[in-house]
Amino acid sequence: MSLTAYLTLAALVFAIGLFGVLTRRNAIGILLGIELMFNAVNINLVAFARFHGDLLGLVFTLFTIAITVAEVAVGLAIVIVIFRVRRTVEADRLDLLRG
Amino acid sequence: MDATVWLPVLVLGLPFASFVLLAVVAPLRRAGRAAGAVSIAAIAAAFLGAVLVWSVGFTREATWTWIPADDGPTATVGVLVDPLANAMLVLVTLVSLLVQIYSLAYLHDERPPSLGRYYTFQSLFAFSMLGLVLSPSFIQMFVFWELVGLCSYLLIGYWYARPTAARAAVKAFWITKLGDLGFVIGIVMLWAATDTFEFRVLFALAQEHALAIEGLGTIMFLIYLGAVGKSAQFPLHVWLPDAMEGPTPVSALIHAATMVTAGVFMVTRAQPLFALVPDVLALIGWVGAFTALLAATMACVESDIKRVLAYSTVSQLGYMMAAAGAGAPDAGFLHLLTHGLFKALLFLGAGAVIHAVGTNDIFRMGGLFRAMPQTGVVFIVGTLALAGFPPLAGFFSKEAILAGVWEADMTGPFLMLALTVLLTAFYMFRVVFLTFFGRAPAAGHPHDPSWTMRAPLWVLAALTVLVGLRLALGDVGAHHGPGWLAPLSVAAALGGIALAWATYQRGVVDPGGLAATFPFSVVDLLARRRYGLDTLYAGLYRGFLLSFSRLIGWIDRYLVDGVLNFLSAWTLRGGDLLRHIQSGHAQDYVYGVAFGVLLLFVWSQWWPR
Amino acid sequence: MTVPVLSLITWSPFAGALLIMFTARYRPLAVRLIAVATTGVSMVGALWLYAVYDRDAAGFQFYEKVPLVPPLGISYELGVDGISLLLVLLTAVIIFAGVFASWTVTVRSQEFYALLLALVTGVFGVFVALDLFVFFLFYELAVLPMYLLIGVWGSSGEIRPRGIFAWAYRETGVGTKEYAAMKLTLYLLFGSAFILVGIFALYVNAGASSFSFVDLEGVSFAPAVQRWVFLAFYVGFGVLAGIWPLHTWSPDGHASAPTAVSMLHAGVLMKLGAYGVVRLGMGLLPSGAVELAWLMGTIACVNIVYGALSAMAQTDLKYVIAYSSVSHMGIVMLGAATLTETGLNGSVFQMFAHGVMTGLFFALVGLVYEKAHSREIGKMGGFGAVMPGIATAFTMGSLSSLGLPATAGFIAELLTFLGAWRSDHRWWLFPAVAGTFLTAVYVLRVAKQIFWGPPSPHFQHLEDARGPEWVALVLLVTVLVLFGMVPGLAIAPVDTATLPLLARIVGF
Amino acid sequence: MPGPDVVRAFVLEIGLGALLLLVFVANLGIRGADRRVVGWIASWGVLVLAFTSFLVRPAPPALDGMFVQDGLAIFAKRLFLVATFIGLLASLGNAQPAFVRRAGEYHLLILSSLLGMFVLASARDLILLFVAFELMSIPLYVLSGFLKRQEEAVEAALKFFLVGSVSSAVLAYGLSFVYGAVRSTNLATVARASAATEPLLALGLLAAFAGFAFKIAAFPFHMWVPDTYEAASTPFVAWLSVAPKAAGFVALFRVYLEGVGDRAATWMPLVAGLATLTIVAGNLMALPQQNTKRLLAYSGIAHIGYMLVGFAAASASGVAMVLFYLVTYVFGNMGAFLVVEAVARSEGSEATTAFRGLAQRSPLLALAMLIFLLSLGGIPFVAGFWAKLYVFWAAASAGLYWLVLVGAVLTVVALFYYLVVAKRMYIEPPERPGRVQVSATLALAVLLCVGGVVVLGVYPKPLVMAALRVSAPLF
Repeated sequence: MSLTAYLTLAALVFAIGLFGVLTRRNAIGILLGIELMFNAVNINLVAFARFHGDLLGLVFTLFTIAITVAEVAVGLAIVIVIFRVRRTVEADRLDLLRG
Repeated sequence: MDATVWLPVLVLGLPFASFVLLAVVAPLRRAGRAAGAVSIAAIAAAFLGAVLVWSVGFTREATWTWIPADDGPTATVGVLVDPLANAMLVLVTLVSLLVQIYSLAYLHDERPPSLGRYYTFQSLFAFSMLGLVLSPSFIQMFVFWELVGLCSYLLIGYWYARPTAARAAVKAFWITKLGDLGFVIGIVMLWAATDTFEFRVLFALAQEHALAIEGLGTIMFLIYLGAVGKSAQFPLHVWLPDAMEGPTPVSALIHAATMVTAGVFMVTRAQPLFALVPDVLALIGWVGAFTALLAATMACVESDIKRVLAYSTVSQLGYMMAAAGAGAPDAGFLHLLTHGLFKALLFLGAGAVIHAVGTNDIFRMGGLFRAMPQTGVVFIVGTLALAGFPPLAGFFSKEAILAGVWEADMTGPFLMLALTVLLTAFYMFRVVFLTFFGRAPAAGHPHDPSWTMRAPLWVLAALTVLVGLRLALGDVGAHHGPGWLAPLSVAAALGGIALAWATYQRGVVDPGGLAATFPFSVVDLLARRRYGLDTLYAGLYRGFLLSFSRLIGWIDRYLVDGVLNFLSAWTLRGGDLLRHIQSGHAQDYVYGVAFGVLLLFVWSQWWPR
Repeated sequence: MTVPVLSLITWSPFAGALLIMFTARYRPLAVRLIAVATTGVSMVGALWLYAVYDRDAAGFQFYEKVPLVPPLGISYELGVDGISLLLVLLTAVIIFAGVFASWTVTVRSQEFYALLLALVTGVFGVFVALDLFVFFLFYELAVLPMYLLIGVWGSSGEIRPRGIFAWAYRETGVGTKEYAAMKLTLYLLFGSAFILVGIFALYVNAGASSFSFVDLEGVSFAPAVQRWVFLAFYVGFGVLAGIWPLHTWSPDGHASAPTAVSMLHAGVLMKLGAYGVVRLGMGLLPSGAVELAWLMGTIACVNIVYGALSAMAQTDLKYVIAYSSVSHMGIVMLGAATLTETGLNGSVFQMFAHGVMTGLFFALVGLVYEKAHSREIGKMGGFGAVMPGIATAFTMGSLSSLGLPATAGFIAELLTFLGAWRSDHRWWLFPAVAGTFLTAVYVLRVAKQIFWGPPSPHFQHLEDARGPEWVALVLLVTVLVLFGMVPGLAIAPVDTATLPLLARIVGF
Repeated sequence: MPGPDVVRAFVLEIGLGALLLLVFVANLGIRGADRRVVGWIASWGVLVLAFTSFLVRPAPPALDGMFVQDGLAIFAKRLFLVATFIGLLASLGNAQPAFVRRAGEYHLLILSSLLGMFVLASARDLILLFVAFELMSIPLYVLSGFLKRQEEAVEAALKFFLVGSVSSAVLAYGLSFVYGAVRSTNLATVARASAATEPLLALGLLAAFAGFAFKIAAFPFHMWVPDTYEAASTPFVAWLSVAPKAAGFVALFRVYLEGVGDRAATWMPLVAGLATLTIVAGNLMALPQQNTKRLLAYSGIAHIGYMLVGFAAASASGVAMVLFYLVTYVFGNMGAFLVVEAVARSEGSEATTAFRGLAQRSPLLALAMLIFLLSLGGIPFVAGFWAKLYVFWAAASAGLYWLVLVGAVLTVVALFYYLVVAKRMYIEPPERPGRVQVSATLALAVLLCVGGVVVLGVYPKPLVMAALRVSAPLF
């Protein structure tokens, strides 16, 4: 498979992730979408590393994975707190602040 | 400075010093009669100076820089003394002096501060009028021209608490200002073409035929417009009758003897320039004659003694202008001088009458001759002079004008002026008969005024006679028309007197019936409505100027400013609309990011490289 | 070392403001005395300057220069030529009178005087600054305090929204002092945005080495630059000078402002706009000036006639005076647009004359308002009998306003007329002259209505001006008449500045 | 073994790490519910670091050129430290229970975010850059939801988090392309390769730009800003509104000027366009705001637009002017937020109406607020004027006259809403009497801001020169 195929795959995953973020009403679903977007980045990096034949991309990937974990952990924590306070995790019911 | 310069400057400076003193030292002004004394002393000294200048009779010009500029001054001020100015100097200081003395008694009921104000203005007027007379340049003449206008405004509005006086004052100012617009445009154009305002230079250019400026006719016409306003020529004469709201001595001085003649003086002074534009001269003549006739008809139907005199002033100014237009400015100027004497006399006499009976209405007077014989005598002397009765002063000057106009082949104006002679005699004797003879006065115990008022009357009466005799003996009047002229004019005057006698003294002719017969009925109707001119001006003022200004005011507030407020309101509203994109939904914010990324991509592709 | 007299004049009021803020808390009399003293210093300085200014030498005198930001070419550079000399004198006179005219401000007078004095420093600074950058700083300083001065101490009028934009009026709150303050401030800052862009364009185009006026004068900019930058300056300064149709801040602002602020603003700040056009616009961009003179002059004519007609339509005394400023500023701009010696002299003279005249007017209106608590012309009447002093001064102002000889207004108008007929657009003369007639109509009408006629039943217990207020009136009237009778006082120095300016513009 | 050079390069980071440890330990060691002493430790520590930062000199690049302690980095770190100090100082007096009990968390999070900024300012490697970026960002999400019992606060945290992580993903996605295009993550290498017109590189840089745009909150990536600012605790917001933005700009300079500066001509119009949009939208949306913090949030967005104007100039002076702008913005904007905090603590309201008659109640506080507002509005004699001016000057030098004009005209719109606050304080009468009580530390913080604004307003020269010095090597 060519590099382009991997990049296309990554782009698709990224797009699906973004679509999820934009359309899911449940906050957890949105978090999943974000996870997908970061995974697209990982696919990209790994593909580039493979085709360039160096380790740098893999190193980058490791960092990205770690960071994704941190992000999502924080995200989940926030969702939990929200649930405690608001008794809901529906994204479009969280509109106290606007204008 | 030698005496030929400082003497006229002194004549000019004395009233000015008096004015400054009275204006600045408030206690002196508020003292009233003391202020009057200061003013009278100053004008008396100026009168002596003027007589001295006149008797020596030299010609001298001196100028100083007024508005400097890089290459020579833009404007100068100075004094120009020549026979023309000398005669005016004497007239102005004399009448001023007499009027100021007369006013002491006439206005003795005024509160002292008001009287002080009166004399302050009188001093200012004397200064301004003398400055005008001594002007060596158009610009100085214009400066003082406006200043005398100011004095006129202030003195008409002397009793400012009266609405009519307040209205008359601004009316006078506005109407004369209208003429002055022409004046100022004219001299600006003249300056732009010749780089000077000075008569000396301009006359020299005119003499060398070097004044071939494009549009000189227009320029001179515009300058003449100033005289139209100031000397109450048709159609700007409407302010003068209203100006009678001022105290009578003011009417005598400013609105009869001196200020209103400034226009005539100016045209006379600038004769070498006007002579270059015959069309304008002809216009001046026609307008002058027409004014004379028009005003005379209005005088015939007026019942207010001062307004009759005011119309007569307008009429006589028409004579003077007609003379100037006919190329006989010296005749006009002579009439200016004589008219200054006898019209002041008439006004002061009328003042004495009004003072005595407390009304202006001639139909509410009558039989006053017995009560106030001295006033009656001098008034009749003045009336005869005005009617052009030999050997009084008015006869000779009027005759000279008629001769001049006849010689200039201006038949139309001549006929109008001749008819005016008859009308003049008629309306003046109408006043005399109604006031001094006939029925007894309605109320009060009129009597001759105190000597401070009587003395000026007698002085003026004496001068009217003396000048007349001097003219009869000497050969001053340059214009002697055809032989039939003098008899004609005397006959016309007599006819007028007879008509007045028959109508108002004897009652042979019914004035109402006369006015109802055909040719007179039209004139009567129009004249009583003042030919609609006052209405026209009022209509223009209210209907056009004020409405238009309201329109502009509306446009400014609601359109020009409206657009601004529209923009700012929309900016505010736009912010309010725009903040709705901040919906509060987290996913919409992510849409924002997505949209932003998209925007960056599109932009980077489409941006013109 | 010589005394930096320009700095002294400029900063003295500022020092006064600081003193007032820090020492004179809650002591109203001390506040006023400090204000009098510090503006008095400026006044004496300005008079001294006027006396010793060398009328035979052209160029900038009393020069001071201290580098501020050398790499950018910014320095504290001051100097006066004939034009600024006269305007410095004007500012000194107006503020000195203004301090007395607002003697009776009771609410928060400490802050009032402090802001007023700070503002005056800005005005002085603009007139003496030769560095464009410093010029701009002073300009802003002169504009900003106005917001609070109007907002806190101003007075609201009544305007009922009508017309197709009525909703916009309701939305912006037209008529209130807050509205006026905001409008004035934002409008002027809007103008200053153009000025700033213009200054930068010049700076960059001249090689980005100096903001000094003297240096920039030596650069001849490309015609396109000249055109656009001149336009920017014209619009930017024109807002302040009240050019049509950017003038609408002026009536609202001046009508709402407290007395001294109206005096200063209409009397001096509007001149500042005109000064900017003449000094920066015409001085630095001669070919731009020649190219756009038609626009300047034509709009000036609109100003004259339109302003006068608008003034005639007003029923609020302060609005009349405010619109008269719009009209008279037209004369200033017209004189400048003629590009002739007489016209320019007339323009500068009118800046001075109108400054004094309108200062006088606003002082009087303030006094009348203070005594009668009304600005409605229709309700007043017969005040002349109870306040003869005010009536007299008002009449003097009116007369100068309508260009009566022997007042300063006449000289200015005459010179402008002369210039107009010599310019390339002769027809300008006619609207300009017509303006004097319209002015005569509305000022005398107002004077008649207020001071003449029978006493109005609406008012009792009116009285004439008192103590300190007299100082303002007498001072201003005296200056008005003095300069009207002896115009050489002003024209001699002004001529030394206008001639070189014209030499650059027209090249003779 | 790390040599002395490495230590020199890392001295501030090491110091900050030590401080983090100290705070952590102290937090563990405290018995009882009141842990506010941690705040004092953190504040003093930051103050010491701030002083140290002024002694630090540039060092040669460390870690194979991944980490650089150059003038720009030091400049930025000083700015971060000063801002952090002011922010910490202001929150010291905060007696809300959450702050009292959880002071340790609060300060640890702030300090770790600060560490992220430090590294970000020095990072010359894409991986390091990304890691630092996240290290900076993640604590901010937590901090904005710090008041976890408040509905608004947690909601704001979620919004901030969502927008932030999506942006991070976009940034990472972009960086992956950059890596793919030039086979290296080192910026120096990227710079060398940037001359080639590689579509992947262009794509990557564009996507990465979006990530940074989120951080600096340019329109339309700004939408988290008003909600977060409104809901989070004010001293934190004050800090949030300046420090991370400054870090974002420094990162932008690193990547887009130091890195791919040769391609500046291609993205300059983009930035100019974004700047215009941001200025217009920020100012317009600020107009109808009734909540002072929201108003300042939108005005802050507009300010970012002005800074982008300087960035769009893509010149050394442009960068210097942005740096200068940032410093004035630190003082002006933080100051304004802190006054809001002071008033809100006393009045219990963050609405602009809470400011009514402040000038008569607490004249000095009102004057301070006025000074900040004027500075934000770009009025002479206070720092903000020079900031705007220099930015405009840089843009004008780059020929962007239209941008200058748009910016200058919209300043007028901005002044409208600043003056509305001024009107509340000075023109309207107070609703109730009495002074507004301000805690000593908060007052000190406000005073520092006033000092900064005024000193820079009167004498901006040294800072301008310094900014010019540090920005010159970027080109």
